[in-house]
Amino acid sequence: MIYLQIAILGLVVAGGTMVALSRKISGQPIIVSVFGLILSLMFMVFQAPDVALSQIVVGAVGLPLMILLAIAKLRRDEQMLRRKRESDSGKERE
Amino acid sequence: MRRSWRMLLFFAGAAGIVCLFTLAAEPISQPRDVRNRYATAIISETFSQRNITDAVSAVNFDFRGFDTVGEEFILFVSVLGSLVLLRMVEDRKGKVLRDALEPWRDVGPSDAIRLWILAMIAPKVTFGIYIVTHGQLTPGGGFQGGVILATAALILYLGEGFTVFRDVISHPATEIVEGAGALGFVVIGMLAWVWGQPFLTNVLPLGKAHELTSGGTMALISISTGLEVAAGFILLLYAFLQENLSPVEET
Amino acid sequence: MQLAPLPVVVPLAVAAALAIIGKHLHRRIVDSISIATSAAVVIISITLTFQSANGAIVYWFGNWQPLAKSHFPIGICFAIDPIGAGLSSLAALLVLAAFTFSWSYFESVGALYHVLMLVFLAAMCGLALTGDLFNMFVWLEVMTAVGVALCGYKSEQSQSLQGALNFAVVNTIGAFLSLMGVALLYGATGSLNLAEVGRTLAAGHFSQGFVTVALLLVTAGFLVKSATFPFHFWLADAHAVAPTPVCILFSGVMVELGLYAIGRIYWVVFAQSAQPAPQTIRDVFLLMGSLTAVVGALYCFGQRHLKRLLAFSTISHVGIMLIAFSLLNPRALAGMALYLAGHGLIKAALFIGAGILLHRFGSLDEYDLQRSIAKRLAPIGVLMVLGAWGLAGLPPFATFFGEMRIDEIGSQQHLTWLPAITIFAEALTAAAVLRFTARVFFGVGRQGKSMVSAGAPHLHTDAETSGQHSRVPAFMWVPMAALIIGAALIAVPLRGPVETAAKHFESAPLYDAAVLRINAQTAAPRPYDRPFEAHGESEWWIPLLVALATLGAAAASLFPKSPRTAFARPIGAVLSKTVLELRRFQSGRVGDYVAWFAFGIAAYGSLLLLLH
Amino acid sequence: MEPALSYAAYAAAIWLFLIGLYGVVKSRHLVNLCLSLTVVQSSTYVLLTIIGYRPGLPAPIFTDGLKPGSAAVDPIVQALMLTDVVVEATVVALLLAITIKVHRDAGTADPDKVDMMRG
Repeated sequence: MIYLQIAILGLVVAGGTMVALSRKISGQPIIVSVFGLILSLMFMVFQAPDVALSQIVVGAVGLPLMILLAIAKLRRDEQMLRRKRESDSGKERE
Repeated sequence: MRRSWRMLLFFAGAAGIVCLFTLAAEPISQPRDVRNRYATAIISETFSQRNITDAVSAVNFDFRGFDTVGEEFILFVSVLGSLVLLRMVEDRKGKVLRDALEPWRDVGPSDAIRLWILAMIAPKVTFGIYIVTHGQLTPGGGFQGGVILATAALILYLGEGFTVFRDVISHPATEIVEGAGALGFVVIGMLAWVWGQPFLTNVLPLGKAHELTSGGTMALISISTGLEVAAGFILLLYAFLQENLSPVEET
Repeated sequence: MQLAPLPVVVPLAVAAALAIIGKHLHRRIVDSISIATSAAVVIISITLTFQSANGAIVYWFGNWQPLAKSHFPIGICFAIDPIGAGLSSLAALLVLAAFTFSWSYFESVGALYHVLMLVFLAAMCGLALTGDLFNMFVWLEVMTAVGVALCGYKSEQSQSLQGALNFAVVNTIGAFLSLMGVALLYGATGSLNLAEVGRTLAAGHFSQGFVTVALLLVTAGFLVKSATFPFHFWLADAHAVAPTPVCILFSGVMVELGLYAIGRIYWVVFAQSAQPAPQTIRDVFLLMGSLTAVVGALYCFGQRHLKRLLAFSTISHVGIMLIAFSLLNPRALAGMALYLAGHGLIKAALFIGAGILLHRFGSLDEYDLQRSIAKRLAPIGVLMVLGAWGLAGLPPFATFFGEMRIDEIGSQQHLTWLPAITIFAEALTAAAVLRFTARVFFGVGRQGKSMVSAGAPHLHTDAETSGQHSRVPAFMWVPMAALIIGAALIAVPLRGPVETAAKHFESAPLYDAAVLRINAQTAAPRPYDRPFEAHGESEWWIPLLVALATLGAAAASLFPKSPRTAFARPIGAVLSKTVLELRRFQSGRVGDYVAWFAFGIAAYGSLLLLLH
Repeated sequence: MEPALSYAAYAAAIWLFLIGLYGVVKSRHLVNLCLSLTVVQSSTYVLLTIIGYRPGLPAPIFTDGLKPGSAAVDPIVQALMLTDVVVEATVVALLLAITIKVHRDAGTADPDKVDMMRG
């Protein structure tokens, strides 16, 4: 049991480090949901099934979904801005 | 401030924080017996006084129910704040909107897939309701069950797209449910006043252990929390989805 | 039925109800309900203040009394003493003022604004009244969430929400560190009740290192909330985006609640164990307070945007109050309470003044407004001058009586340099307000920029009301005048009671006895030594010097070229240089702020551990 | 072995707190920043979990097989975390909403480029 617990703590550390250090935005939702899954595993092996359930529904589903939607929105805004900038510079040239 | 300076400042601080935590390891390195007091007291009171089996739910909805009131209102205001920011307050009716994220945009889901997805909704809702109502018996309760209920709405979106999602989950109604969930908790707390007891006192019959009706007001609080959480997450989903709509370009 | 839970329960219930039906009600009905609710909370809180003067009121939620045999608390309680209840009265009063002010304000809002403000009120009262460590953390988090939501309120018009984001991130990180401190204390003592944790710590022979670090960690979130140097950066940014009524609450009472929580936690949980040594606490918090007061004042003087100017003045005054706390003396604490009450009322009035300017002229910029014709608002200008007078800690305002007590105890503890700090902070902040008022409301002073304001951000503030307004509605100026008058009137009647209340506040045995129903004698396992107690001489010359310095600084910045202000020119040059250097640190970048946070925690932690 | 687990978890908590802070300090995108904040928060979970954990004891749910009132893992810290997990998700949602808004107004989501508040 204890080896399993230490191994999962290691996974938590690795997962958290990945989330904090990853720079690529598009991969974020997946990393976050994996991290959420690891956290809920941790709660499971430390005898906290209530928290594990809470973490799995929020961390592995709810939160990544909102991140996904937010990123999609940011990307669309980005495109819109770029298009606007291009049309602005096009006008200036004229 | 230059970034290199910032990092220097941060690393100095981080090194200091590591030292501080090392010095504060006493509860970890030499745990004392006093640390068990609260847990022991709660575990024995849970049964002698409340007839329920999940001690965590007992702490959440009874012993420390007042904390949960506060936590629930954090959720409440965060959801309201997000709605304000994402301009959900405004009425956007009348505009023809196109879902930019439309799942199955090009092909359209086959009927088999749609059926399959929709068939998942009923069990999901049942499961959510089960988790909400069995909080005092098994792991679960309003918080977890509420999120599960909200994911049922997500499945609806995946299967049928935003328009159906919007029609089924009417935004004003969901907002009312959210407010009702928050109000419900407070009102159940006030119920104790009728019996001349302090706020949040568990005044209803406690029922028998291992039964759904055990725990008195706990089940009611769990349900109202479940409503609040489910409605809150659905509203967030709604708001973030709506951000990804764009007016149909006229051609 | 007891009144104790009502300051939290009533606003929460009304807020939730308004969230449901508010949309269908007329705006004026929603306004009236909100005003009535906050007025009710004012009355309840004041009643509680009087009731608790005879002994702390303890209210156990869910009727979970401490266990009969061991007196071990298993529920959450409100432990209400006059200081806590007084602070909750102040919070409710300012919410009432904010609601009254927004009667003719925010013309296009639904009920959401009212809902958020009422939850804010409940959270502030909860923090002021609670006797539970984790419950404190919960209300701290509610305050952050609702504060951020309110910052984003005018998001339709505001140009940048960067301020709200900085606010959220820095405060949340602080709260997490507090939570870690709570977790460690819980692991060590097995309780979350303030009184029980304090008793166990005092009896338990815990290592000095652990107790010291636990103190720092638990208070970290509150140090951030109270905008102590170097955790203060977020405050000015948040004020710049927050609507005026929200600024009233941020500056008038939210920041001060952070200080209150630090005081409460220190006196109930840590003072009895005498670890860290009171001397160490005094030195470190004195340093914190002095740095905060000086830095805040410098930034304040160098602003041209009124809300930002007032925000930095709040930081500076928080420093003075932190100095008062650090003296660890009931009389100084009484001074702090008076100062806090006076400052809260005056700062709220000044923010209403800012709101009036914004309502009339759509700007808060000193030089933009100078060109317009704010002169017609002379009565408001007079109120602003009175407010500056109060900020300077001059009679008859409550700040004066507070300041006198602080300086008196300071001189008794042979801190001869302390008046220099308070005079500097008060004179500079008051002079900044005076300078702004003279230039904008009375058209005094040279056109064009003064030296110190060089490089100050020229922020565009969006109008909070729509349309042209040719007059100031009574809903705006009446609360402003009432707050200023109140800040003067409360001083004399409060002087006596607040001293008794402060003595009780600093007595952990009394608190423990009330909460845990134990005998006061057995409550203190160790003799409780109250450090540094006696009465000293009044320092009557300090207010005089503050007044002179205020007038001098304001005149020198208004008429930089006049020969009569030549005396101030070298000082002015040094000041502007310092302000210019300091500006680099207020970068508006959240990464910098978090780096400062880490550094500040580490620095104060090492000081607490190394100074003996 | 028992202390080893506690120390490991404590070290993990400190590491997560600091790496999360590092992520916030270093971040060049507001979404990264919000997510680093969740890492900081997970450090409090690890700490609370280990503080409430009692090796060898079962979870505090006394359905079948477990005698009511017998010793179990600390239920209080679990209750504190349970609500926090759900609630903080909505706080992150609020931050993401602000991110969207900041990005729309400032045209960038790099926290170091949106600095209208200097001085």
